[in-house]
Amino acid sequence: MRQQKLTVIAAVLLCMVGVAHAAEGSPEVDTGTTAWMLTSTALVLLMIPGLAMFYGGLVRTKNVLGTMMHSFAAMAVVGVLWMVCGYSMAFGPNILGGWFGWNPDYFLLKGIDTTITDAGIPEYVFAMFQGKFAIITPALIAGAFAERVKFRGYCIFIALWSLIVYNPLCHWVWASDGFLFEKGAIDFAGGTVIHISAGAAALVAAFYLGPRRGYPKTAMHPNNLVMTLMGAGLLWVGWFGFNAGSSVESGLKTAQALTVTQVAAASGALSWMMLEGLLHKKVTTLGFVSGVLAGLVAITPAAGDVLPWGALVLGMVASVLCYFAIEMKNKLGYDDTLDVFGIHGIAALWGAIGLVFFLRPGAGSGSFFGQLWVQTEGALVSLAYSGIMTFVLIVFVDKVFGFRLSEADEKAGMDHSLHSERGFGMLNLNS
Amino acid sequence: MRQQKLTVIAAVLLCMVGVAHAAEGSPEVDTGTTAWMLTSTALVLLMIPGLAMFYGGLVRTKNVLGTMMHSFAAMAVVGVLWMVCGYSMAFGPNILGGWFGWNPDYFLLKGIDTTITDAGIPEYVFAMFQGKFAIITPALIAGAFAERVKFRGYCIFIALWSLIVYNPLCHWVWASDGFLFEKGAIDFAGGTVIHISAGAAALVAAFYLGPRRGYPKTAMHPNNLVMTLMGAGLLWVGWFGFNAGSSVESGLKTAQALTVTQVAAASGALSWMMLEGLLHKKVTTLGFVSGVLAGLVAITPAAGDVLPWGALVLGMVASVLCYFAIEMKNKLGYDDTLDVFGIHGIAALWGAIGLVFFLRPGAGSGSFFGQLWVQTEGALVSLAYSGIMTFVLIVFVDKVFGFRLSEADEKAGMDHSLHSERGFGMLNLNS
Amino acid sequence: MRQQKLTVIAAVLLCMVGVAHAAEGSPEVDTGTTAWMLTSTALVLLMIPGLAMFYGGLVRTKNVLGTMMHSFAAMAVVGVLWMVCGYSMAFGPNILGGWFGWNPDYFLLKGIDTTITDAGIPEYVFAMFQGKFAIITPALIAGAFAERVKFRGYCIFIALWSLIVYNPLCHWVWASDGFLFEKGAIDFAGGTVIHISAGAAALVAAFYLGPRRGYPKTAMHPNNLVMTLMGAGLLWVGWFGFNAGSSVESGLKTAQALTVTQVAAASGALSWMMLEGLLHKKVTTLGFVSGVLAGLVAITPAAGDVLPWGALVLGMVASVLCYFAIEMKNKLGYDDTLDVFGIHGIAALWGAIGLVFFLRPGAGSGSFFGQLWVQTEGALVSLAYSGIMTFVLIVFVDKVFGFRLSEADEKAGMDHSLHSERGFGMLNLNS
Amino acid sequence: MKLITAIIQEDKLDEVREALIAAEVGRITVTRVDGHGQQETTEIYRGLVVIPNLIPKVEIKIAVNDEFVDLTVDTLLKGARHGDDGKPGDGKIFIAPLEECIRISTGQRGTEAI
Amino acid sequence: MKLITAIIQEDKLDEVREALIAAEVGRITVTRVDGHGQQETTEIYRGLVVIPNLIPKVEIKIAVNDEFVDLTVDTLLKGARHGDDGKPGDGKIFIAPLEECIRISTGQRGTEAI
Amino acid sequence: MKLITAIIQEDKLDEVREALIAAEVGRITVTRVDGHGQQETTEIYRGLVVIPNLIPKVEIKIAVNDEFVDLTVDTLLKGARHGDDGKPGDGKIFIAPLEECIRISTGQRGTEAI
Ligand SMILES: Nc1ncnc2c1ncn2[C@@H]1O[C@H](COP(=O)(O)OP(=O)(O)O)[C@@H](O)[C@H]1O
Ligand SMILES: Nc1ncnc2c1ncn2[C@@H]1O[C@H](COP(=O)(O)OP(=O)(O)O)[C@@H](O)[C@H]1O
Ligand SMILES: Nc1ncnc2c1ncn2[C@@H]1O[C@H](COP(=O)(O)OP(=O)(O)O)[C@@H](O)[C@H]1O
Repeated sequence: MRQQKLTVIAAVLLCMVGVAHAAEGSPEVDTGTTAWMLTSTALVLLMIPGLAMFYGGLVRTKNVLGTMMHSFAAMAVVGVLWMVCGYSMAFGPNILGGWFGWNPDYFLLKGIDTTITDAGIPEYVFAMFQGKFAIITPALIAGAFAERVKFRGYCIFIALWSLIVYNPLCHWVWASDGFLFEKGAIDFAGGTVIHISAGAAALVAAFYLGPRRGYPKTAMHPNNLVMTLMGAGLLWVGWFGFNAGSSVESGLKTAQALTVTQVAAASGALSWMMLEGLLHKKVTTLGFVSGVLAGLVAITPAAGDVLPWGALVLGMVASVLCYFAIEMKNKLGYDDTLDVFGIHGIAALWGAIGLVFFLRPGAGSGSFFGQLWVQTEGALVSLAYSGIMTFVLIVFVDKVFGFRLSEADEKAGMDHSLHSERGFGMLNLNS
Repeated sequence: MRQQKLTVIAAVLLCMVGVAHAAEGSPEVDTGTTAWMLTSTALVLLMIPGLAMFYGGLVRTKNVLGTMMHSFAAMAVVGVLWMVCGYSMAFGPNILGGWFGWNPDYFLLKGIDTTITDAGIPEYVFAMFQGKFAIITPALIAGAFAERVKFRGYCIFIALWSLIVYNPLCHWVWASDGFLFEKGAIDFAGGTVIHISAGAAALVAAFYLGPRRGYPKTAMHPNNLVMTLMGAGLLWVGWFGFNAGSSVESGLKTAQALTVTQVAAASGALSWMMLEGLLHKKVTTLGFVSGVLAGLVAITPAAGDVLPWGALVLGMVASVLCYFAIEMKNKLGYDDTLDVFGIHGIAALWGAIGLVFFLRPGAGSGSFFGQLWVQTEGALVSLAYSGIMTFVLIVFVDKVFGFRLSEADEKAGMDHSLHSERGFGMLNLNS
Repeated sequence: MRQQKLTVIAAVLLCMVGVAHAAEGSPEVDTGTTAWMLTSTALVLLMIPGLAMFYGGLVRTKNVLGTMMHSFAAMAVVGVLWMVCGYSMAFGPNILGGWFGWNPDYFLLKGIDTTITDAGIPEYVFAMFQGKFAIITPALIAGAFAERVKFRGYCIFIALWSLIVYNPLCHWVWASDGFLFEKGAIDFAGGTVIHISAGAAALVAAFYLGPRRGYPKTAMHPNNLVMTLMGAGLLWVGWFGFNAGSSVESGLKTAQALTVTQVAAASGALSWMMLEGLLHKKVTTLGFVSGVLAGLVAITPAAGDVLPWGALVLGMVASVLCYFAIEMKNKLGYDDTLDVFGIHGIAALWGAIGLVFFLRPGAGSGSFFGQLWVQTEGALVSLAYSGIMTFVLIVFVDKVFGFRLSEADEKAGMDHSLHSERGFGMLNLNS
Repeated sequence: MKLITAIIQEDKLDEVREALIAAEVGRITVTRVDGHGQQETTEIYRGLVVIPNLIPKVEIKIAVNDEFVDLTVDTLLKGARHGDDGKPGDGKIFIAPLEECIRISTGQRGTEAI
Repeated sequence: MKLITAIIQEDKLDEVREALIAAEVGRITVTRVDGHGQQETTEIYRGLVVIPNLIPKVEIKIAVNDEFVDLTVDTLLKGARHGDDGKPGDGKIFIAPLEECIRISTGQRGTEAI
Repeated sequence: MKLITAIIQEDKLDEVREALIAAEVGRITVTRVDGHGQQETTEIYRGLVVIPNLIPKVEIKIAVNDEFVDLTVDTLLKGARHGDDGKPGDGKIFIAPLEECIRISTGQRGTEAI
């Protein structure tokens, strides 16, 4: 099946794969597009501390630093890996039958020092922008097993996960010879690659690692909802880079993506607020920011291809679905601590499939059902591949290096037992 | 009276109103301008969490979440409203004798999917940038009645205020057929539209809703000045988008606006510091950030049209005026809790009128007194319209839905009584 | 000695010095470059609250506001000074035999209202971008004498330091007629000008002012490592503006700078993590962020001229050097409270000199040893000049205005004794 | 001399303070504590209902001379109740013996130092 | 009536609470404190070793009728120990006399109010 | 055995600790509290002067054997005073009877457990 509309990123990359640009005849830098892509890179980077704050505020006081370190560590571990080989695996030409890509020139980013892509930006910028996505995805998963894993095991896990799960998935969906890309799957800014895969990994991890000691009987209050709110604010801002930057241009598509991102975030929040207002007569701040996230995740795969009113509906419905998914989790009793599956997984599934209903005229392949099927297929591939591989990796890491924290360390808290520090020294009189 | 210098935004819009651009012959996208406007949109969005932190840090511990939610809720409520009809009301052509505008194409933003404005940016970007202003304005007002209003009433109030006060005002000043715009009023980035109107609304609300229980006898300490400082930092950064973005270009005017913004913020802070140093022999951090805000607000209407030394003076004087305005409030005894009028109202009045003394040669209409009068007129219109309509709306919301919190709920704190949450769980041993 | 590769900034400035551009024939604005430089200016500004949070979190509870004010005050004091005369001293043509520069047109920034530089950006933008560097440098020094200086003395000190140390150094290295610039010293984004000079000043200040009461016997715990982490996140994001903005373009050089910045930050963090893991079997969050900073500082002088694998090594080694430098400090027993020399000084020395090993082919002067010597010379000049002048200034300020806090005030804490405020009101029951 | 310790609800602190000041019992020490008694709480975290746990409370300590015990207790009782009949969770008052009281600034001891 | 005050390690709060509930001692007040006893701490700040200082602890206060003192103390002892033999730093229990106890909501006094 | 409770100014904690250690009174429990006594505070919030309210203080609890009471009190008095004559707000010391003291790790009781 061929389709007219390919995702923008891939179009940009078409020429990058295979042929190495000689200096002569290479495209000119477009300073405006470059400026926006640089900015987007910074904005997506801002999401990592944003996520650290969001997650960090939701756990118990004794685990605040350990939880924030899950996000930060991804910046170091995946940050280095991406530059060494991740970019090559994700955006090099197919090897091993298309499992992932490889381009020796991309190893250590050494062959792209002066490459300008057809989009008019230095390839470095594209590589760094994409690198931020690679960083944030494993950091998202960490919410599923917050408050109960070893730091060393975690670092090894995200390194392996990034190599074995993320890079291939990214290759399939966004590289021009990736098999899902070729089928015409729409995943503008990473609903499938990022949120569904993180959600699936989260679910598997939560089941394999088991609940926290005392869950769900003991109340575990957020230590700092104020920080969670701040983090949500930064996430919203950073998401503009995430989605609008995924247009790899600074023009109409970018503007469309930014607009629907803003609309879906607002409508997701409004929807969750109204739902809570109806059901509990109270609106919680955690509910509000959960709605923001649900809306943002849902619009992520769709950002380049739906109209504002579609974003309004996508966001609204996302919140409702996530709300009940979390209710369901509470009934089932597994401990996906910060609801990574309940929010990222569910909203991204909804967004990736639901976007078909709201496509801008002309977007997508010609046929509605064709597109619906391609979208579903992409989502299922991501769910299955990430789920299964995560299971393998987690068992491996757990058996070989140890993943789950010992009971004594869990009780003492990660900050003390893993990092020998305290998040809020001010609470005590010795600081 | 015709004048040479029209505000930049309006110039940009001239062609947008009335004639719908056909695809052919429409302006080219300027990627650089688009990049900066996208960035500005993100920066202004950053001001909302910034404001939440600024305000949130100043109230008592039991109200921190409730206060932050006032800012965040505006992102959801006004965020959705703006996309539905706000943009149309503000930037559509005059209807109802110019009370506000309307363009059916702007409803749900459905007719601007591919429009490029003469400034070389997709119209979506302009709409989103303006939308952030619409969001922040009601959020500012919330400081006046912090710690004592119902959440539901608040949401309804800002929705109505946005529709009935903000959109018309924005239309009058910034739409090319707005009556204040036609008179040549200078309001570069929203001194009149945003800060004066918010200040007037704040004053009316503070009087109508009455003081907090115990005010002014009981000491009410800020729960987190550290967060207030962080928030002030984000506001300063975001204000670069606010003011420099209001040039709707990425060039000389933008650079001028950014420069004077930086200068006025620094000089406002310096001036407040020195004043406190003189009067109290101590410099407070709250004073410092109040000075930053005073400087930033004062330069907002003037940012495109004054020289750096003018910004220096505008900022310095703004702090002095605000300082004594707050002293006055303390004497008068009404409870504008976070000094919305004392800072935003006063500094913006000063900026909107005072800018006439520091105009760049060639800026403004030919005559000094002519411009002075136009500025004063604009300020008075905003004061009066916002003041009166706010009064009507507040009475309406209070009578019909309830606005002021019950005494018991006020004592228990908004976080508990309205949101069933606690901002700083870490203070207690159950988290 | 002439060399081919001059630092980019200087190249940009070449035409600005001496000849005033007439309106006709002046370069066109490049909207893309301007957009990125505006963004960079905002990003570097974001580093100031970032630094305030980073430093603020590390001191004791009673000094949190006072410490944050050290960063914020620089925004007001140096912010105003830079606009009044700093830009002129730094980027005007040589006067007094090249001690610093002066251009009467730059006084109060009054003569550059419409100047466009050859880089295609309004000169205002360049002036503001550089102004942020001038602000952050003295703010960095404050870490050396945290928790024990008077606010008034501090303000006077940074004002003088900015005028007498920073502006001349900046002139020597970055102005086209600066003597280090003419020798071909590579200092892409301010390793020499900013971090080495701040490090040297810090060392001198720490020795002259003496340790805090009780140091090193009494444990002094960070009051809020959570905030330090947030601050580190903002610093990382802001550093993209710092380094990539220093290319004064929006193109290949910018992309190269951004890439190595990201790589060095990640590798610095990874290296510190692994070192701590090896030595203590625990990885601390403070160690992590120290590694981020070490990597970022080390890459600062090198950002435009090394390849990604060079950045990897620079960052890795920087963390190791800083780690042991701090160990050394602990043995020597002087109280450079927040390790300004140990991190900024050491990492910048390493970066400024070590970059010679990793230069991109073609970068730098022809000869390896020639460049090595020039780099060393630049570093030594900065160390010596900043060290000696800081000593003079600190003695002067201490004798004339008082710099060190009285013992009673130090015990009571800066927040109470200097600012009459409390950072975390929520800890007490009266807020 | 007695040491009166009252554990009250957070939202009653202001009222209790005002009542005590009106009764001319001005000296007081308060602490943030968490407690568990009869009171049942309903808490919601993304829809999950959790077992009652520690609830934030305020502890008030007042050292008084014997003749002031009744006045203080009565004032506390009045100020700390929710509604006229009180509600579970309104708190507890404990009275313990105090052997000595010393004002640090002057070194005064006993009843005059309280 | 007695007032039992126990200073325990932070990580033992949950276990102690669970043990007390199992022993049907449900009423409790806890506070965040810092203490210094035998326990030696090792703390690292960018590699610097510092002298032992105040260590974060949790203080538990339980007012009980006399016949419950032993049960409560035994439960505390069991719940608060690290390992079977205990470790330095596990804490202290203090028992002080209590003269009166009043339930604020009802005004009940004495043993029935505890 | 006695339980000595001292409410002191925040800025005196280090000095008091040092004095106690010098007097070989090493065991201690401290808590962040807020209090109101004689001390008048001046507070400024954007220029507004407010009535004196609760002031942050530090509470120190030391359980001692009877023979150590005087030493401890004297040390506290010396360490906690501002200037030689003391100032209002320097704080209060309360002494209450203690019936039993138990070291959790060993189960030791009484004077040897203190
Ligand atoms: N016996 C007790 N020992 C210690 N604290 C108690 C005791 N009884 C009550 N408290 C404290 O008083 C608070 C309020 O108790 P409340 O629920 O009103 O008491 P009751 O259950 O006796 O009616 C509790 O949260 C707890 O902190
Ligand atoms: N005599 C005492 N007075 C006050 N508090 C004490 C005393 N002894 C112990 N504590 C408190 O109990 C905590 C744990 O003490 P621990 O080190 O187990 O006691 P010990 O040194 O007697 O074995 C200490 O941190 C301190 O808070
Ligand atoms: N009678 C009392 N009951 C409880 N706390 C007291 C009492 N007297 C003093 N305090 C505590 O001691 C602190 C310091 O008191 P201070 O002002 O020095 O006492 P005084 O007013 O007796 O001179 C107060 O803030 C309060 O916390």
